[in-house]
Amino acid sequence: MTYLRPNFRHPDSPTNRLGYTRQHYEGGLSTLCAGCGHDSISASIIDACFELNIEPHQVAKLSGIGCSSKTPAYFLNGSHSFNSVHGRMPSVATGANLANRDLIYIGVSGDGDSASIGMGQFAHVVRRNLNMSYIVENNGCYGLTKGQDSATSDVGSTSKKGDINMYSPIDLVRVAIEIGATFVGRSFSGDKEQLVPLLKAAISHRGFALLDVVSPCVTFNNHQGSTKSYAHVREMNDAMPVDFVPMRQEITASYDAGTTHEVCMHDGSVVRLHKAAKEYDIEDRQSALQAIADHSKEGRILTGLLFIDRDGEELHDSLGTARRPLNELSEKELCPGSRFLDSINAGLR
Amino acid sequence: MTYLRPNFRHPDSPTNRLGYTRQHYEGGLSTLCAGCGHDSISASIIDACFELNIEPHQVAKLSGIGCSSKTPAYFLNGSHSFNSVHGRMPSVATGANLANRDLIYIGVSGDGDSASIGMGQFAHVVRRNLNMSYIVENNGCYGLTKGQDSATSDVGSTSKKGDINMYSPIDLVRVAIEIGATFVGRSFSGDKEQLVPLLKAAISHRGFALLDVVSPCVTFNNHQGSTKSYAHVREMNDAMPVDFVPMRQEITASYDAGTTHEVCMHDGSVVRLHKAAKEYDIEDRQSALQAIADHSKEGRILTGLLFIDRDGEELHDSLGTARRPLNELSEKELCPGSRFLDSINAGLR
Amino acid sequence: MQSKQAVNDFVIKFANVNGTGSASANGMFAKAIFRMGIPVSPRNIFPSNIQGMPTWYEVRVSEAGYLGRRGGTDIMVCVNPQSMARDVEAVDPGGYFIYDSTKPLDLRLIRDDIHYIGIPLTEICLREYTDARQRLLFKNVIYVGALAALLNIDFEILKNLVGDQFKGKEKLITPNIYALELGHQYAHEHFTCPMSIRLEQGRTVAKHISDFDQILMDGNTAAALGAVYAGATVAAWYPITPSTSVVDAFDKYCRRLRIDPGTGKKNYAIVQAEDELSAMGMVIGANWNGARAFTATSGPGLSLMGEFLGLAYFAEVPAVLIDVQRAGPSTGMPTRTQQSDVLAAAYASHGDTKHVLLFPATPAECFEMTLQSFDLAERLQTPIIIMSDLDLGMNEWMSPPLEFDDSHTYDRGKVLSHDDLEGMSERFGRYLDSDGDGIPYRTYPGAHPDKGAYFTRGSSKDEYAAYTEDGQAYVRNMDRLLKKFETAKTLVPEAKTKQASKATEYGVMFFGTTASPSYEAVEILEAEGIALDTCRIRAFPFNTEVEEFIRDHERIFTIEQNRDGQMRRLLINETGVRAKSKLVPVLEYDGLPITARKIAATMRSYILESNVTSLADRQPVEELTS
Amino acid sequence: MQSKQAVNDFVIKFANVNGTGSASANGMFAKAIFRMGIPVSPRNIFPSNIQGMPTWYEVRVSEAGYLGRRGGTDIMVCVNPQSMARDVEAVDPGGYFIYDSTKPLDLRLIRDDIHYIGIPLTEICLREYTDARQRLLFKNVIYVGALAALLNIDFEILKNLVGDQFKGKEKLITPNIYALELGHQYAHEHFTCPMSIRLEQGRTVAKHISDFDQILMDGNTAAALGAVYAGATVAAWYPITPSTSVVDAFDKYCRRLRIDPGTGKKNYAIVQAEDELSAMGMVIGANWNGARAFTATSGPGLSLMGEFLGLAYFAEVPAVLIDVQRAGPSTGMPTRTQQSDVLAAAYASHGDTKHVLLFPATPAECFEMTLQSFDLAERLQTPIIIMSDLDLGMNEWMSPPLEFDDSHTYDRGKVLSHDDLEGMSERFGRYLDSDGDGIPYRTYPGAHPDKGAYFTRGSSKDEYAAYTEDGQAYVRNMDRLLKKFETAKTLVPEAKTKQASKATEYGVMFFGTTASPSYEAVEILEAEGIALDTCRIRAFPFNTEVEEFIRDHERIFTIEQNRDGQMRRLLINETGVRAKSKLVPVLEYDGLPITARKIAATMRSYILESNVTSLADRQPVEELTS
Ligand SMILES: Cc1ncc(C[n+]2csc(CCOP(=O)(O)OP(=O)(O)O)c2C)c(N)n1
Ligand SMILES: Cc1ncc(C[n+]2csc(CCOP(=O)(O)OP(=O)(O)O)c2C)c(N)n1
Ligand code: SF4
Ligand code: SF4
Ligand SMILES: [Mg+2]
Ligand SMILES: [Mg+2]
Repeated sequence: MTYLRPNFRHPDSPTNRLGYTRQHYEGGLSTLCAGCGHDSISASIIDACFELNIEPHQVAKLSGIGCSSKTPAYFLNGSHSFNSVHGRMPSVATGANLANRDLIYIGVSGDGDSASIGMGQFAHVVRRNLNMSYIVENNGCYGLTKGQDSATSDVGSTSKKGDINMYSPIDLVRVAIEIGATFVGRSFSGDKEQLVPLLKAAISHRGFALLDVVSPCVTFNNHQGSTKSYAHVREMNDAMPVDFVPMRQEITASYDAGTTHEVCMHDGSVVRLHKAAKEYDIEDRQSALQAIADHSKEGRILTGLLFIDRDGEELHDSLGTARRPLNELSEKELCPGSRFLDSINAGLR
Repeated sequence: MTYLRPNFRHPDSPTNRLGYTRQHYEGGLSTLCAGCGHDSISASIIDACFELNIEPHQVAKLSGIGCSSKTPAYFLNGSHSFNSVHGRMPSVATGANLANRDLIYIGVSGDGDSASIGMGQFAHVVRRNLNMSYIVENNGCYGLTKGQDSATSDVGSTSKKGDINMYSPIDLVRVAIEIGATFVGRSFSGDKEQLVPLLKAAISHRGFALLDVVSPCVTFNNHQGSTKSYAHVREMNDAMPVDFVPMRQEITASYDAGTTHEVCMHDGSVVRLHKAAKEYDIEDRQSALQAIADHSKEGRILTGLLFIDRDGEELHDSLGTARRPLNELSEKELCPGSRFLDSINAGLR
Repeated sequence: MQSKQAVNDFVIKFANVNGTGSASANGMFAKAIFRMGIPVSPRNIFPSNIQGMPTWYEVRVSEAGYLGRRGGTDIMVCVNPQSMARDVEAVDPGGYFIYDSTKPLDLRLIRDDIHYIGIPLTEICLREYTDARQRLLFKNVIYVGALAALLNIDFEILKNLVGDQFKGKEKLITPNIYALELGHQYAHEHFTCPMSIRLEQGRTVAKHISDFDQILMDGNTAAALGAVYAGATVAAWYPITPSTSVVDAFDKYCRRLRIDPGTGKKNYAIVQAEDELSAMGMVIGANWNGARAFTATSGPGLSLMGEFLGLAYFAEVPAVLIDVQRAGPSTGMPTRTQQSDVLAAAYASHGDTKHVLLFPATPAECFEMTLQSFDLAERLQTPIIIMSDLDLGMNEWMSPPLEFDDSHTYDRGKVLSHDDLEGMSERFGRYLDSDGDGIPYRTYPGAHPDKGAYFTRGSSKDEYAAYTEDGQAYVRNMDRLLKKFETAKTLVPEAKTKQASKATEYGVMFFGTTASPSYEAVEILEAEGIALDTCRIRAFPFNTEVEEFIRDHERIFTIEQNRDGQMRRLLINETGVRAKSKLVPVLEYDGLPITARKIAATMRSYILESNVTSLADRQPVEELTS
Repeated sequence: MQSKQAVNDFVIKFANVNGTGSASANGMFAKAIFRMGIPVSPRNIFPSNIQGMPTWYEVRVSEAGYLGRRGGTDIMVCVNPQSMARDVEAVDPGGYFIYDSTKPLDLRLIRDDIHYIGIPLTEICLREYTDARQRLLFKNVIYVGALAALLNIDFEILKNLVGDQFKGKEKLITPNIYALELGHQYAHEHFTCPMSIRLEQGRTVAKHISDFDQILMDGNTAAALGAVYAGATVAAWYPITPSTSVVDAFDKYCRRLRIDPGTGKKNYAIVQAEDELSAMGMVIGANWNGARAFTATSGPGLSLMGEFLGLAYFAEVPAVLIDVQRAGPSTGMPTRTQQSDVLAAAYASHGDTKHVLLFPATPAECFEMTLQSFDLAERLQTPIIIMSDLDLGMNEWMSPPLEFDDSHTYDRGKVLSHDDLEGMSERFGRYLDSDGDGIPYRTYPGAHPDKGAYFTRGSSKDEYAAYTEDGQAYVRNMDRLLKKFETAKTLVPEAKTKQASKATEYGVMFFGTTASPSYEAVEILEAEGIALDTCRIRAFPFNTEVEEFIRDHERIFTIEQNRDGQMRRLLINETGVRAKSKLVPVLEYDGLPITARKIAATMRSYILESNVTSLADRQPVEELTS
């Protein structure tokens, strides 16, 4: 059960260009465990949408099943939401997007939901470059079923029971880059500074944007020996800082070209990466894979915007669908009428 | 319906160490289209098993659904075979292997069977490093359902209808290397010289051995514009020669160490790669991915043994199962008997 | 030996090798008879294989206009050595066996009760053509030419058909006509034409066909057209025989009708999903978002869609699924027909679920019911499953022309628009039963800035779509879903019942492709003085006609193409009347469409027996069922 | 106000917040009563959530030994402010409301027909403990201590339980006992103990329990033990509530029993699959290869396993599936109980399929039936589905001790060994019905160098496992499968029937967890002079007892925990007798186990009415069903 927050609003709480306060982007009260990484991600999504001046009703939220997949109930109350079945959110999102290409699609999934039961659908939604933001709240375990290892659990990571995982992990980030994703980032639920701009960039990206966000499960996978614990991730996180400059806002402070690298997105907004971060060409798949591998060899976790292909064709481009949403077409436009049927009949005589 | 061949046998047809002729390794008469690449692969499997002196009944054949998945009926009549359901062979193979680790498991699948409906199970059988040879007979289309594009179809490849594929392909070889496969090769149904030794190596490998064999569909995907046609593959194939020297056979002809590179397999047999081929370290995942990428950038297809990890743990190692096959354990060994049950009851009072 | 005499009433069968181009030649043969104004019903009996295996093409010619299988074979045209032995056996006494006489016939294949007509097809081809492919292809055309002479087919019609067939490839016309003539000539020179079984044009038109304004088309194409006319804009599917041609046809028509002339952009989207789970997920997502979306599949796909069908039922999302049934279980016989998904579809998914099923019996109904299914899906906010089958979907059927009433308007169901929401004072309750029909109101995502947003989920919810584990809220919701299913009874197509000429305690029930042979069987028995009322079921949930029909008869034969009498079970379960002791199963499940002869024979023997022992003492005899 | 008097016969309910450690304290409370020799049945009513949501723990104390839910609440122990309003309402008049009185009670929560007992739990904890976690945890232990005084629980027993619970963590024992004493003391100082509802040790033992040699255990653990004793070596699964603890327990016991002392290697394999499709695939592969393998799941998993179940049925591969049912459809209410997968399981998958189901009613039966299911699966070469549910699987039940006869030997079914094959002169036919029972012989891969190899497939095959599209071969195979299902009737556990003390035309049928409350309801009515015979169904296909029971009664109440009366439908369909007009559905589907009171009330009113209108004129009244 999700209670609504008391609708008290502080008189001078800041508003965005649409005149909405941050509160306007909130959802029901979370029923997750206190300290769950997922709640921090929900908060970041709220900030990102607030700052991007998005109309909540222009967003459709989709998820599978899991603690992570519950979170769409905890942000953007003003948006429609579809909490589907376990591991199959990508197909539901695909259908929804086909019906109306004009909405903003935010998918929330878990590592079990996407890398275990959902592996097949995940691979194929990437392949189709569906225009959506796909957020994996990655805690290396099945939270809602009480902590079993998921497919993203690292070799040698120990479960709460103390068992050591022996299977090589599926890194959704690498697989996505492999299969043709056009925007791939990794972040940490505890790093709002990086996560919020990344979310904004993902939402602004035209095509499939994957964000794999390490999000510790405080109840089942936050212990010593877990590579998905707050402590471990904080220690091992090699975070590449990310700035996001929305389209309309002209760039004020001039940066020394030497220290920053700017990626201009399809809609004109800009992702600014700091030199420190720009250690490889994030527009080349192989070097992205190489960089990720180099870090993980040292047991480090490289986070930030890891790869981007700015002009990949999204599904509607590949299909050549009309600009106008299919769900807006009227009977008049769709139904050929009896005249055509006569010609059909004629052809069959 | 598969007719059995007339049992005529040429008196002086050669026999292997077990005294069997090649005929002993054949199967029913193929019902595939004349010229189908899959039939050549079946022939190579027959050769490989004949030359490896395998006891047919020590082999279990598994497949999904498709023209490719029919082929187990066309080789090794002396083996048990399980033609399961579409895209789910990996799970059936996993169960079979768990029950009896002593058999040789040969899985045959298609690109649709493995990369489309089977993507999830494929990824996870790789991850578990199941001890089996997994052969994908890759024709870039759904043969049995009359030629629709599959997920391995290349961008820009045209279907027989003339439609151009717009989706980025899933390269099972890359995905497998990504997810932790321990033996990955690619070959061409038309290149017996390379395929047979590769098959022998795959079968001798301890762990999951993937062979992605491009195998043209003469009926639906062998036309101009298809990147899976005989003509195209012949032209674009960068084949790395492979020799396989079985364990027992000591290496006779001495090679100039400079021109060859030898990989010693777990069971003592040796895969010999020619210098020309050894353009990168096939025991390093990143460089394997790099090499494949470099070739495909030029539209070339790199074939041969692409990656090997000789001492990865196979599923039984990870699980720590006993040496003796589980299906051999007797009731005496398995059933705790009433005494133990009494202690259980006692604990519940 | 006396030879069978028949005019416009016989069964001819072609035995070919698949992948040798026989299909088009055979199709031309059937079409020619059709164009002569003589009722014809062709059936492809093909293997699950692409090339080189035996395949048959059975054509029934029936002046009376019977379109179901009759049973038996009067003429066998055998051009496949592989199956020759079987094929000779299959010919009825007095019938004809037409074969390639290039090689002399194996003596063991000689029967003294049938006629043999040898045509040296291979020899002629070797003489006439050099190219191997031509030799293969024209062989088929040549025997069609010969049959034209033997059966008295109007040769002009054949020639025109060649013309139609090769529109665009004109240079192929002459050689094909030449091949026809080769066969035609040979037959005329060597045999008395026409033979005792033959065609005659312009006789009284079939009593089942008011006037001969008929078309010849397959059910899958008709269903696809239905989807086009219903305004379906999204199709998500995964290839599987025998449903593949539904989406192929949808694609074909959309390319003609749905491309924006200005931009060249598509007003539709077809996605080949990675599997059936995904296909159904896409259909659900698209419908949820206000587009009309559908998928087509067969048995294995239906099984895989179970979880999603349960979600759509419980979350109340419209969806249209065309199940073109084939012989199960599991992979079964993929190229054989059956009606064996009835229970699996009606009760698909775990938990308490029931699904609306439609049972088309003709291409025209495939069109109408698919058209209607989208209205039903959106009105009822639930999946609608159209239960077609391989026989109906992939074979060409004579059918009245497709009709569409231009005054038709879509029923998009209870959807609150921006303005509706704007005008609403009360709080929007997605799952409120405001109208007492069990059907709640929905909104599309993005409909309104601050009203109407709700949370769709497969878990338990209250009237306002809020997650709840409260037992009473759950029960209210489940009971409303039952009420909605009751409402469905008033919306789905009613059953078609027909009274016999005289009062009778016997009835027959059937659905889909068992209809034609059942009607024929009923007439066969009627001629013998045995009267049977008929009821053709067209939808589940069953509406009142069905219950009344069962109530009003003592014994009712239920004709089905499955082993377990699945429709009979559904009738027993889902009607309020006593049925079990009344419903006598008549089943065929060998993968071929049931024949009129079989149905008639089964009912006849049961009824004649019953005249001895009184009905009351008899239970439905399961043994009756083959 | 007069207060309820009760000795060893009452219902007490705890209202907690989940994830606060209340479960173990509450469990200790129930176990203590059990150890006093007083029949008890605890039930966890928990949310689908990990922490912070309301959760309840209902304990029924019944000297008579009734283990089903009775209905009503005599004592409510409420330590969750969130749910306090609801909880006050739930108390029966004359009952007790025990709460944390640290903060004064909201006046709106005061009823004048119940007693209030306030214990300042938070205050005590604040005073006694500094650590926040301790304050949270010991609060639970303190109220248990208080209840010991109020209800007259033997304090020594409680102390011993603490000892057992913290074996290994001894330093936790003293503080826990201290916490118990805090509560105990407080109650003694402030209230007259014991209160009017209380426990008394050593009274005559429950009439349903010959002697009090009982154990307290949950069904999932018992099922896991059954698998261990059956010699299952492979378990493949995917986590899902409420089935997860089956494999957890299997794992636990295997770690104890199946590790080779010498090598430390495992004589078993447990694989967490990527989903349920895969889990079932692994089970099929392992069984095909001669190992005993099983999986456990719940509704959504069952739906996903449909295609594979059809394969196993048609290809005839053994498989054991434990379906721990929860409230559907779709995600439904994952932590609530139901028996709503009956139809989905019986007819799982497309095409003509039927599956063998077992219905355990107690932990002892979970053990026995799981043990037996592997014999059945291998004997019948088909999937066996054990239909447990959340109530049985996850709650602790009093049960007679588990029994195992050491003379028991596994029935591995018809498997030809190397020597069998060696000795065979005739050709091996995998699907030959050599014994006339519909069950063919199988071989394991690798059995013999040149005999017995065959091709397993989901497509149509002949007796020698060769692929065929021949209709007759297909029909022979399908008919043999039916015959095999007939054979199954003779092998599955028979139904348990019980005659009332006097002859009656009324009967009651139930299965699984509806058994206990049904037996109780029957006794309630018996005391009122209403006689009912009972029949507990234990398996599908139904054996003769079931048919006879239906034949021999005019009206039979079918007690089920689902909306659609699924077992009733299955009975109507799958028995040869008239049933529809006889079977009166009594349904509960709000997710909580049906209560004896509800069953009794429903049957009573129906029967009393019937005494007015004669039965003959009455149809089963669906409205009876809540
Ligand atoms: C078909 C199906 N199988 C299993 C389940 C049970 N289940 C619910 S959530 C979940 C795993 C969730 O893990 P993840 O996606 O990582 O989410 P998290 O809870 O960790 O955020 C499982 C197995 C289900 N709901 N449906
Ligand atoms: C669940 C299910 N869906 C669809 C099908 C139909 N089908 C049979 S084979 C096949 C694709 C085969 O393609 P591939 O695996 O590449 O094998 P190929 O025929 O190309 O060798 C499909 C879709 C099926 N048998 N089962
Ligand atoms: S169980 Fe883990 S993932 Fe789930 S809510 Fe709690 S902390 Fe978060
Ligand atoms: S259709 Fe293609 S894949 Fe299938 S048998 Fe023919 S050539 Fe081979
Ligand atoms: Mg997780
Ligand atoms: Mg293929």
